[in-house]
Amino acid sequence: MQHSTVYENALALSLHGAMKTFGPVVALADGTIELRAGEIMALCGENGAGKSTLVKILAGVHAPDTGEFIVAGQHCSFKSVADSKAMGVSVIYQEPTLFPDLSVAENIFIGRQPKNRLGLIDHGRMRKNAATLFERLGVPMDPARRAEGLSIADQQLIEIAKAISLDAKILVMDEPTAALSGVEVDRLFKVARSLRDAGAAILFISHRFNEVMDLSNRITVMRDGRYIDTHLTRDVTVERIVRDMVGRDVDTLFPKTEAALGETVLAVDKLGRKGVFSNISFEVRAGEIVALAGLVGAGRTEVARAIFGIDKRDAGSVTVAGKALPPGNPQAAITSGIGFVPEDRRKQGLVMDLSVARNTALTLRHKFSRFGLIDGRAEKRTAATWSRKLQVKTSSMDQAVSTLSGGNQQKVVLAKWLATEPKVLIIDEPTRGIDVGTKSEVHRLINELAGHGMAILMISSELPEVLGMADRVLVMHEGLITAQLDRNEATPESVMYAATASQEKNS
Amino acid sequence: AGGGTTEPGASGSAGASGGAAKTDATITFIPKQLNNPYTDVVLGGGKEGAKAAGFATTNVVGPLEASASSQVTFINAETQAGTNAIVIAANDPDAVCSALAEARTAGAKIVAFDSDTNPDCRDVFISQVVAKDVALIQTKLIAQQIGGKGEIAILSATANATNQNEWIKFMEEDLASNPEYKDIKLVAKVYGDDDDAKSFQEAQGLLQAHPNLKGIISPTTVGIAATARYLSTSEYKGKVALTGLGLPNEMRSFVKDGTVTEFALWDPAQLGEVSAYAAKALVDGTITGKAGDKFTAGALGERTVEDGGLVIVGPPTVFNKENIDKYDF
Amino acid sequence: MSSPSHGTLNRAPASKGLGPHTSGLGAFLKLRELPVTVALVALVIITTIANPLFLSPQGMKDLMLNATIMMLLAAGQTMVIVTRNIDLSVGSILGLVAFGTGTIFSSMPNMPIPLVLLIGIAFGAVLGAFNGLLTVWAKVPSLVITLGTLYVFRGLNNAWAGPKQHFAGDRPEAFGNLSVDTVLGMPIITLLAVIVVIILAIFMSGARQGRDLYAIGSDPEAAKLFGINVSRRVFTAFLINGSLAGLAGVLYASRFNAVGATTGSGLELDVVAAAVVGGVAIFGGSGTVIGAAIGAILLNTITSSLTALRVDKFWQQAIVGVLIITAILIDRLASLRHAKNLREKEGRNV
Amino acid sequence: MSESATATVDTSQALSGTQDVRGPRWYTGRDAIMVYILVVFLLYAMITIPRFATPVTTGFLLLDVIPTLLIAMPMTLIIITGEIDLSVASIAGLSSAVLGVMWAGGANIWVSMAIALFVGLLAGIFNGVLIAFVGLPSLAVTIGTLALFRGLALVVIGDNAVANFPKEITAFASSKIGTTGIPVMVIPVLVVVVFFGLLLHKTAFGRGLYAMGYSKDAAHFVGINEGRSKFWLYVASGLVSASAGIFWTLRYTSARSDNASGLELTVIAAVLLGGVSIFGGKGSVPGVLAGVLLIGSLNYALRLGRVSDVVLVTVTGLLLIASVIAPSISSAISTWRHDQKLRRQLSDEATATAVN
Ligand SMILES: Nc1ncnc2c1ncn2[C@@H]1O[C@H](COP(=O)(O)OP(=O)(O)OP(=O)(O)O)[C@@H](O)[C@H]1O
Ligand SMILES: Nc1ncnc2c1ncn2[C@@H]1O[C@H](COP(=O)(O)OP(=O)(O)OP(=O)(O)O)[C@@H](O)[C@H]1O
Ligand SMILES: [Mg+2]
Ligand SMILES: [Mg+2]
Repeated sequence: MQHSTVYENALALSLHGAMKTFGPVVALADGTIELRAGEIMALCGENGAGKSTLVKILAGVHAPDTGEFIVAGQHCSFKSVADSKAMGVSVIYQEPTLFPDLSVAENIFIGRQPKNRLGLIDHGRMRKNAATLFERLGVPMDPARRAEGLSIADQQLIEIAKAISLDAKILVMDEPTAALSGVEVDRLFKVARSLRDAGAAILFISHRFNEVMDLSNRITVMRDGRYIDTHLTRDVTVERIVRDMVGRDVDTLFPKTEAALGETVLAVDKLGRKGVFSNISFEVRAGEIVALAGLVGAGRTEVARAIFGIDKRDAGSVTVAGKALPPGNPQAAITSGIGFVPEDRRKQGLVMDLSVARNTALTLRHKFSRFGLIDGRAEKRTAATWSRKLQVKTSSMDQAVSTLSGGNQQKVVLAKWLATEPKVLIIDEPTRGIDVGTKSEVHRLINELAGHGMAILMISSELPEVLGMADRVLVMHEGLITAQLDRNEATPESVMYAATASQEKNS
Repeated sequence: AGGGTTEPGASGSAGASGGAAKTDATITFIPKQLNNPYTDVVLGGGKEGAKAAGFATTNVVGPLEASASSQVTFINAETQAGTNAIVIAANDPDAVCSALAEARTAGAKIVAFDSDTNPDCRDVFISQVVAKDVALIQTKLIAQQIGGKGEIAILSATANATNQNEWIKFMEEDLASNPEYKDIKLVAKVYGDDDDAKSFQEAQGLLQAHPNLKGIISPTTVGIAATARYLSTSEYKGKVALTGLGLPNEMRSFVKDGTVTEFALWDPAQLGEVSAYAAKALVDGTITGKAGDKFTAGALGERTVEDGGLVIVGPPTVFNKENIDKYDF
Repeated sequence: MSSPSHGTLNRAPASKGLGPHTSGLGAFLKLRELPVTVALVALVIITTIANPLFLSPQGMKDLMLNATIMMLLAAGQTMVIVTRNIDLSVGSILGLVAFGTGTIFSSMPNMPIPLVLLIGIAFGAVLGAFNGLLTVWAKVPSLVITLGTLYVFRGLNNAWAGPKQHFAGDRPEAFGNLSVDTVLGMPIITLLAVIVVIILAIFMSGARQGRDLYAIGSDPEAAKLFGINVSRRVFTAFLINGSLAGLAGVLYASRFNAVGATTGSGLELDVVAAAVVGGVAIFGGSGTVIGAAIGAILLNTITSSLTALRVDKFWQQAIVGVLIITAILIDRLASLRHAKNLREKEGRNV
Repeated sequence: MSESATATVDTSQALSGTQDVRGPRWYTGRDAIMVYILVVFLLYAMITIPRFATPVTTGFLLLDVIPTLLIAMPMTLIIITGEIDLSVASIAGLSSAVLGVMWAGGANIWVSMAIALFVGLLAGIFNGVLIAFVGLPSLAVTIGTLALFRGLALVVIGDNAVANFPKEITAFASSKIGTTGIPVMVIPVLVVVVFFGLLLHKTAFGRGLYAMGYSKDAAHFVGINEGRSKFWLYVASGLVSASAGIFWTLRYTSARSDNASGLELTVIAAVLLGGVSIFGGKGSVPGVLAGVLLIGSLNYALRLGRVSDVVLVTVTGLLLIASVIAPSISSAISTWRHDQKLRRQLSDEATATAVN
């Protein structure tokens, strides 16, 4: 990190006092950021601090109500995405934005596809260019494949390829690593550093402090929609940043408490789905937290989906509290006591346009029925109770969840499953895109639930989370369980070894 | 309200005081469908007739599409408006019946014209011509045009049109019984729904399915015009004969270019006119609609109600190259 | 990047055999237009065997003429559907333009035909622009807007035309001959339509703006974030669709006898059906203009061939219904199989 | 850098008056607005159109809207799940044809009606299987079955019309309750409306429909069996459409293959006018009820005023457009006003600080 002079580099972009309101919601009160050429600036802040809103202002998606924009020394205003693109700003959004019907190559080059002599698109050259890009990123991907059905991680990689291919002077990445595993993160960082060294200004958002500390030159912190402070990374500690972010001190991140283990609640036996995973067997006992670890694409989510019944299973059985679960029937899974917090909250976890209350109560719609008719007041009461317990930041139970920040949305998803008081809770990436404050709260909550005798199956790509929370770690690799590690056996090395060492497969 | 139909007798009691001409009577025409050129000529005659006959107000209402049930709400509204005479060309003989019955209960006189309703539901039916005459003239024309032998087909309007079906029935009987037509074979009946494009494609389909087809009868103005258009733009022009019922204004160019030699029709305006006079006579109580009743249809002279409440307007005219320019409708 | 192999994604076996160069035959077999084309060819062959007249010069000509108007409408509709929109008002647009054409010729019989074509296209474009404007400006679903304009345009046509109809006899013979005379064995109006369809097809597959339409239909939100001018593109799609409906209206007047208040009513669902049969996904993002045009030809041909085969006419509509459903089913099965293949090929050996 | 932080305006105070975010109240919701429009229109019609304010109107008007109203109920639920059923009118036509043929063939009238209903059920099952279980897009499928069922109606009854239904029954179909002018048939129709209203708004099933309309995945994850729900909706739609077909046949005393043709667009127009979002997830039965009655009474008022159908067609279209555009316009206006207010407050405060 020999970039001590970075804050003297030319100012690539600065934004001062940007405000953005959505009706009565103030998403951003004072958006202030300063990006210099050849630096990586990290942006930290709790969920709902306004980071994504700031990004969208930089991208020209939202026009700020007030605020002063200076790009390359000139005052300007971005009225549209095209304006910001023209000024050399390239953005990777928090949620991947791909076109599922188009090929991977076209997704990267849409709007600027290479043309042939006739002025028509040269599909061959486009695919070749895309292949070159993937080579540079070190990812094997077929550029001719349709983007439909790609995992979130793959989608994120395409976004990254797209942003890189633009040769942008300013690159903004809103939580690009949320869906990536360690190896892919490393690769992304390598690319980011080389871009920086070539003189680009990079704005990087992440809730993972190790990444922030590792990659950035400077760190800007936001809280409640306002600018708080900017630090040089090498001069600052995580504790300081956390204090800036939450306005108070946060203690341990993973408050693991020991819980007495009870009966086996969830038993999975020789579960298989053709082409995806096979021979998956494990048990989760009451009060136990079992983590399913592995690299992205190892098949963890697919296992969870098959257990819950979203996907059909081709082989094996699932038993909950001694009773066999019929295949492909989520309602039966819920009835028998499984809750499932999915990894993609926007598409799977929530009904974005429905209110907080309705979302929370959706899992309980049968419970609130009396003689077939729903009791609306009881529904609202329950929703309010759980929202309070999880401290969802919302102005009313009737607010649409689409207007909440990512972290608060995740809390609503948790609330809706906890409200069913499940025996087994499957949580896929419980803290994806969640800030520290909420994160430790979510962890405390998971521990508390386990303490009350809930069996928890947690899928996580964050190694610290896995190691900190789990009583037992199952490691998956290429659709097989390659290791079962007890809490005391589980170390970063042992987990990573099982997750990557395919030659050791012997199950 | 209530029953499906009222007995014919009931209308007599509801009629106006016998004989004295009403001066504030209202009449409403409900054609099969608005915006149809043939209907327009009929209604033109109807409106003039209504004025001449002494109706105070004349209205024309009707659906934009000729479906069976679409006329009912119009009848309902007229019932509620207390219209004295409703003159209707039924899209379906039965669909309008209960609505007409209610109208009669409320005191309205019902004249069917062009296409009859169920006879229980109206006072009189004004027919263009004797149905059989219309049928016979068309079989005669086609026989002449194809030289008395070969395959022919019929392209009609909607499958349920009362008048069309009656004519077709007579044509079939005629073809079967008349020894002069023993070499003529009716190979197909198709329906163009009185829609130009549909009739056009039906005509085209006929010729393809029946390569030996010699002639087509289309007893509907829309159908004959569309068929003529197809023939005139295809290799069949002059080879396949076409006749039926058409409006001279629509058919003029096809007669002149030789696609069609002769076709028939009555004067549609007269149909409207007679209907209006009959309506007035009913409203005034001059006639009740039973056989033998007589009324004067202005300049068109006296008409007699025949069995089944039928009134005939006049004989059909045959149009050809020589006389077509004398007509403008 | 030469990081240790155990550190990479290990998805190497996945992309094996799926390199950027898919074989020509494979690509051909994956064409969405393939089933509909096969169906069309089979239909023509079977019918011709049963009734040789079907492919006589006159029969061919009729087939082409029948498909011409629907082909134009289906091609235009495809553009709109690909953007995840729909235009139900095309029948009403066609009606207005057809009546307008009749009106022009009856008052100015000497108007040059190309000018009339341009006027018709412009008229259609204006109506299409109206749809497009409402859809993008008010940001409301086009199905509702165009269901509304279906009624409004039809109402205007009724108000304008009243009982008046214009007949072929009022129009110059040369104009009517556009649908009689042939060039290269094709009636002139068909040739015109084919050229238009091909231009549109090239635009949709080879021009950036055309690809943008697919992107928009694939994910409108993403398209906006990406900086595609969604409003302008969607507006353009409606505008072009309107122009094609306008062109179809003029050609309608050339071919048929009467144009009036009800001309073209009820066409909208047939047009959508043609696009669907031709493999255009109803929720946008995929499907081609050529496919839709072939779908239109197939739907028109099936009616003709059932007639030529002397199938009881009461069965014809039912058979068309079955055909539409079969087409969607085939498309669905193909995509299911594709998805399964993908899972098994790209997935691992477990 | 910290300068800029202090220099910014504290907007949370400036905006504190509007901080309260609530969903719309029932009396300002989309369906309530439809009801107001309906009431205003009815009052206007009563005052300005002679003879409108009579029991006779009620009778004729209600008889006219019954088929639309009936079919609009399952259609509302179907559209809320994000699907559509274009085949309803064809199912009505098919059931009419079957009823006619059975009756003409000598079957007992009740048996004939039962079989006609059964055919509607089968039609619904056919749609339901293809859409819910095979997973085909409903718009495309029902365009196909629109043709198929109408075609089958033609196959069944051809170009015949059957009219000689028992007088008592056809009379009953359009009879009125005493002197109120209200058709007897309104009672079963009301039962259907209440049934679908409760189903949508007050049951777990109904909640599921809204969730499905918004996001299939999300619905799947809370255990909603999307396929089964949709299947039953299409079955219900088939049954109700067949009932509408039977009513149609008896009211007009005529069983024909083309009965009720084109009704699908009227129904959909009414449902959309009633505030149901074509994308699914939004809408209510009271709103749809108001939408259907609005189109129905508009229709009848124009008839009474002898205004041409041309106007009705145009007005229906304009209403439909207005119904979707109005909310956009009003939200655009409120955003604009909010911005203006904000600007004013900001500049006020700016001048205030400048003075200091
Ligand atoms: N379109 C919108 N309408 C209304 N409110 C919005 C909208 N977009 C964002 N907000 C609100 O603005 C605030 C800031 O949201 P933003 O997404 O910028 O947070 P963030 O810092 O990115 O959080 P996270 O880390 O969870 O992604 C939140 O309170 C959110 O509810
Ligand atoms: N729709 C699909 N089509 C093809 N392959 C898929 C599809 N969905 C998932 N896969 C593949 O299946 C494998 C398992 O994916 P899955 O999402 O279950 O992994 P995971 O371990 O849960 O990772 P993540 O951290 O991304 O959730 C991956 O190789 C992925 O690429
Ligand atoms: Mg964010
Ligand atoms: Mg996963």
